[in-house]
Amino acid sequence: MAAGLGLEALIPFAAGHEIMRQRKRGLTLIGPISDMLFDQLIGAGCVSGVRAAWVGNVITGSGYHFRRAVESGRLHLEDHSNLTLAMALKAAALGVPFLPVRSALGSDLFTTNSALKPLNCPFSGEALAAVAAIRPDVAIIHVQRADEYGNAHAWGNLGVVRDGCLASRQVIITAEQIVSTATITSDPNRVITPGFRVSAVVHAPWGGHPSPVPGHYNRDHQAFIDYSEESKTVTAFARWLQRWVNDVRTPEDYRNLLGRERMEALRLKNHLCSEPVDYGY
Amino acid sequence: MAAGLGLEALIPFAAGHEIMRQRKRGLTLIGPISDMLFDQLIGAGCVSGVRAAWVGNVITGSGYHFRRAVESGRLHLEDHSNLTLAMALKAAALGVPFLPVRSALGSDLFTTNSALKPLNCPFSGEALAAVAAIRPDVAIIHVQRADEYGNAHAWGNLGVVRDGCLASRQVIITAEQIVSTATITSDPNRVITPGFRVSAVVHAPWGGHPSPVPGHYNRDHQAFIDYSEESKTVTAFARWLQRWVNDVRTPEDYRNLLGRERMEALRLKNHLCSEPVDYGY
Amino acid sequence: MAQLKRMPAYTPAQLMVAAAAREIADGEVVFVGMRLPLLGFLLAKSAHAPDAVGVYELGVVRDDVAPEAILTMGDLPNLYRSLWLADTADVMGLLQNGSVDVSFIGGAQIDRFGNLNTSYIGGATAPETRLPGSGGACDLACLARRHIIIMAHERRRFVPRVDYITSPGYGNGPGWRRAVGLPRGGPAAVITTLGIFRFEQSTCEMVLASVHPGVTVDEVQANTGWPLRVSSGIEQTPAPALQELDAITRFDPQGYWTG
Amino acid sequence: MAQLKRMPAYTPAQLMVAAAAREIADGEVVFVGMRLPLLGFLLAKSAHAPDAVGVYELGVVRDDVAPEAILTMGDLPNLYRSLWLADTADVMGLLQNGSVDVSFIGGAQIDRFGNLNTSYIGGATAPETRLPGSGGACDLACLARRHIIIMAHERRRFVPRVDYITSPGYGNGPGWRRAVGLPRGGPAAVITTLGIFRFEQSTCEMVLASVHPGVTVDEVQANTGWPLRVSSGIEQTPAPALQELDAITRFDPQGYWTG
Repeated sequence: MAAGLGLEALIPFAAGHEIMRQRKRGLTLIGPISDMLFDQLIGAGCVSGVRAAWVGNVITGSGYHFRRAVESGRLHLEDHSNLTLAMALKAAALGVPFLPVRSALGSDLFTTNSALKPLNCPFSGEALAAVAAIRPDVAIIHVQRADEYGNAHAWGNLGVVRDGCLASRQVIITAEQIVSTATITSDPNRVITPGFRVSAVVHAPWGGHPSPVPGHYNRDHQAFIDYSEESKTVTAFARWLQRWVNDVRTPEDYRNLLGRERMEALRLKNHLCSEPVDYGY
Repeated sequence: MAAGLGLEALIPFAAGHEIMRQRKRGLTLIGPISDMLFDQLIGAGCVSGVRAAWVGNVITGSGYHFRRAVESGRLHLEDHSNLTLAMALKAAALGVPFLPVRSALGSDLFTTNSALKPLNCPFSGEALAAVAAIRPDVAIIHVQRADEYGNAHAWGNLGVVRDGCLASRQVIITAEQIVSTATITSDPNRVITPGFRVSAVVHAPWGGHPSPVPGHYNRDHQAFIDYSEESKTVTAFARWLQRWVNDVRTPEDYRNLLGRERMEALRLKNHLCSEPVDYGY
Repeated sequence: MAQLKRMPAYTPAQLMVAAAAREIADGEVVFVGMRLPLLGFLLAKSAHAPDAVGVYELGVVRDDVAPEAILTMGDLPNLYRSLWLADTADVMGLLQNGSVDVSFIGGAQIDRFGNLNTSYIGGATAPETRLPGSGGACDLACLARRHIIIMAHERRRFVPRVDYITSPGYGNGPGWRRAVGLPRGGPAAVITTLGIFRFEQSTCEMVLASVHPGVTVDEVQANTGWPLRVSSGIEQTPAPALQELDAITRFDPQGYWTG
Repeated sequence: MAQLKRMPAYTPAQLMVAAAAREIADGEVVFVGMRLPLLGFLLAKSAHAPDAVGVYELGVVRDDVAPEAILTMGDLPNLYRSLWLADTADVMGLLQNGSVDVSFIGGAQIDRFGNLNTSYIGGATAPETRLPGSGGACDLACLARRHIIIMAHERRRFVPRVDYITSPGYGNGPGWRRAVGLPRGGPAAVITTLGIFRFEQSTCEMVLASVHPGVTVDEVQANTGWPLRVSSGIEQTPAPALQELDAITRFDPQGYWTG
């Protein structure tokens, strides 16, 4: 399962929390920098493996559940860099079994990542690394707007979202807004992945919170800072899990928990509207 | 020199004609499907080599100068498919010396393209083809709008424009419109390549004619049909070259030659404005 | 181009477009080529395959017919309200990763195993004729789940062995595609100006499955440069229905491709 | 974190940010990391390097300072009126194809050849401590034309040999980078809480080039796990100017990173 493909933005927290509520088990998480979503999924017991470049909490550092799980040997880990993970997904998106890179050479990533192998260029003979393709069973992405058929727009820093979707067998989309197909087809360059490869679309306003969602809300730094405390011990995390996941039954519950004031504080104050373009004929 | 990277759209004809006027010699042309621009450059004597998937006139077929040049052995040719050429440019864009593909296997492209070599996957052992990176000295692209610093928007079918720009040492942009930086930064997802890698920007209205330029004008089919006749013989081509290239001294000359009526006929009649998005905070 | 002898209210190209359209099943992802295949896709969309999705090498995905007749896939009406405008690498990725069910390609020279040459007549070293080259054809022949070939049926085009393999068919027979490393696919049919061929699984050779109205098997043999193999259940290719002809005329109003 | 003894109107982190900023020349393309490097880039932009261009691994390119203080590169003000919003693969391509002049990375453990560990303390098999991992750090250390390391100076962090190389420095010395296939680059400086190191070309070892105000060489040695090498021309790191401190306060108003 690939998630957090937008790097810091558009992380599908609502979908992740639903996975935790449903007590899914044995997942392998795939993503470059998951911010705290991966740590939460590990804490909730859903995870048996991680293929990632970085797992933690971007502005506070450690992901405590991740640390504990690795240190106790409970997690199968594949250590990537952002580049090798991006290329592993791009390989699957392109339909090839590997891609060559010039990164990671001389590093110990080779010792803790069996998806990396030394390789010589067939033309120049120079040393390279081969990164094996990663083909996730499913990619879960959060976007700003989608139609009911899975045609979706996303904007902002796109991280590895596009390649991650093309790489995955199935794509699940959560969207801030469900819009008409006409809205999507008014700007086909902004479509994030071909809709015919999308399996499910879920209307999930605030579904990316606390990560930033361009056009909708800013990053909720306090949530990341709070989580750092709330995940330091197993006990504290149990309380967090009860409050923010298990007791949340509907998207409305979540928004009520957040509260109007906090949501207002996160909303955009300075708007910047894209200059339109003409797709006429 | 890479050009025609948008495949059928946004072909930099005005820039190509300027190259012909300046009697540049010994160019190697790089591009998947050049439509008739490559044939014109060959006819004008500018070209000593072609690395391409297809050279001709999309709706009429043959590129007569290309045919003659190859048949008389005057042209160094590297035979690609669209996929292998796209991957050769992507390799350079990504900064790796080659990319693996599953295409071309069993084909004779291997016999007329030394940038293709057999390769086995270092993980599975399966047979693949390696495509060597192509790093053009310069990519010339035509876009809809750019600021004076080379920050540019393009939309429509983008072909291999993005990878072609990242792959090239220098990027030259011709643009239908020169706009303010504020217009470009109102929609950074639509930027075609980072401006800091752009060497020159030229204001060239109708600079893509007769290829289609989304937002500005439709494809001028008649020009392609006419050129098919006008390039059948060396004599006919000399007349074409004089009329459409050498006698054209300014962009205004070209537009006068086209004529108001023809330009009106090509303009968009049915407009479709993209739904704006908000990049605020 | 060989001409139909008798007939009628339709052109050979219209018949071929109708035959091409029938190769597309509803819901399939189709990599749409230029010329007749483009029209075949549009016809299928407007008839029995409303949910087929078209992928174009330029970087276009669309699942409906363009709002105006188009001459080539890059015409702006083909971008209008499309479902995705992307890079060629993205759509080539879809093709290479197995997301494309069927594609169509043309050819100048073909052999009985469905190998196609659109590069060099007379060999690459001292070519008699240089053709435009592969474009995306080699990729479609290598990577689609199946591909359909559409071409004029002439003896100089239907040769025992192509001078140059631009787009691989079944190579030299059974097992060849797997041996050279191709991940899937192969030609499923050849639609010519005279008939339709399918490929026999055990030999990978093309077998005449139907002849177009007014065409005889002898005539097909006369235009084929190897001993023709004919299906025991050979049929006549259905003539295009009036409705189909109407649609084709709508998509190609000036008869540029089908006139 | 080791504390500055005397002083003053600035924090160690502010001094390090100012030192980081000085490593950026005007017009350079900078791959901007998190935390102090982000502030260093913003400071350089607003001072001596107005034409530096920032590339962020999220897929952002911008050449001016965000309109509002940001805590992390993904904050929406950092996207606002940026010059390019693209994919991570695109900016990693810029890095890998040699378009990036300088990058900054942090580390938990370093050795005298500038190799960094941000993955496993105590080795990967039975780690004592698991750290977050590479992120983009390994890529920046491998592929930028040069990189600058910023980290806290403690004896447990400055070790003879790192337990795991997350981000390669000069390996085991001269020629190593070329031998393993790295195309360019290597660490140019290490900015710590106590001083600044540069790398000697002939040995690839780090040499103490300056000590921060109030710090002695002995103190640096006491916090370094190998016999310290000291430049013959050792200097004192310039304290941040008032103007620099003002700018840093503007970029980090709550002192989240530099308080």
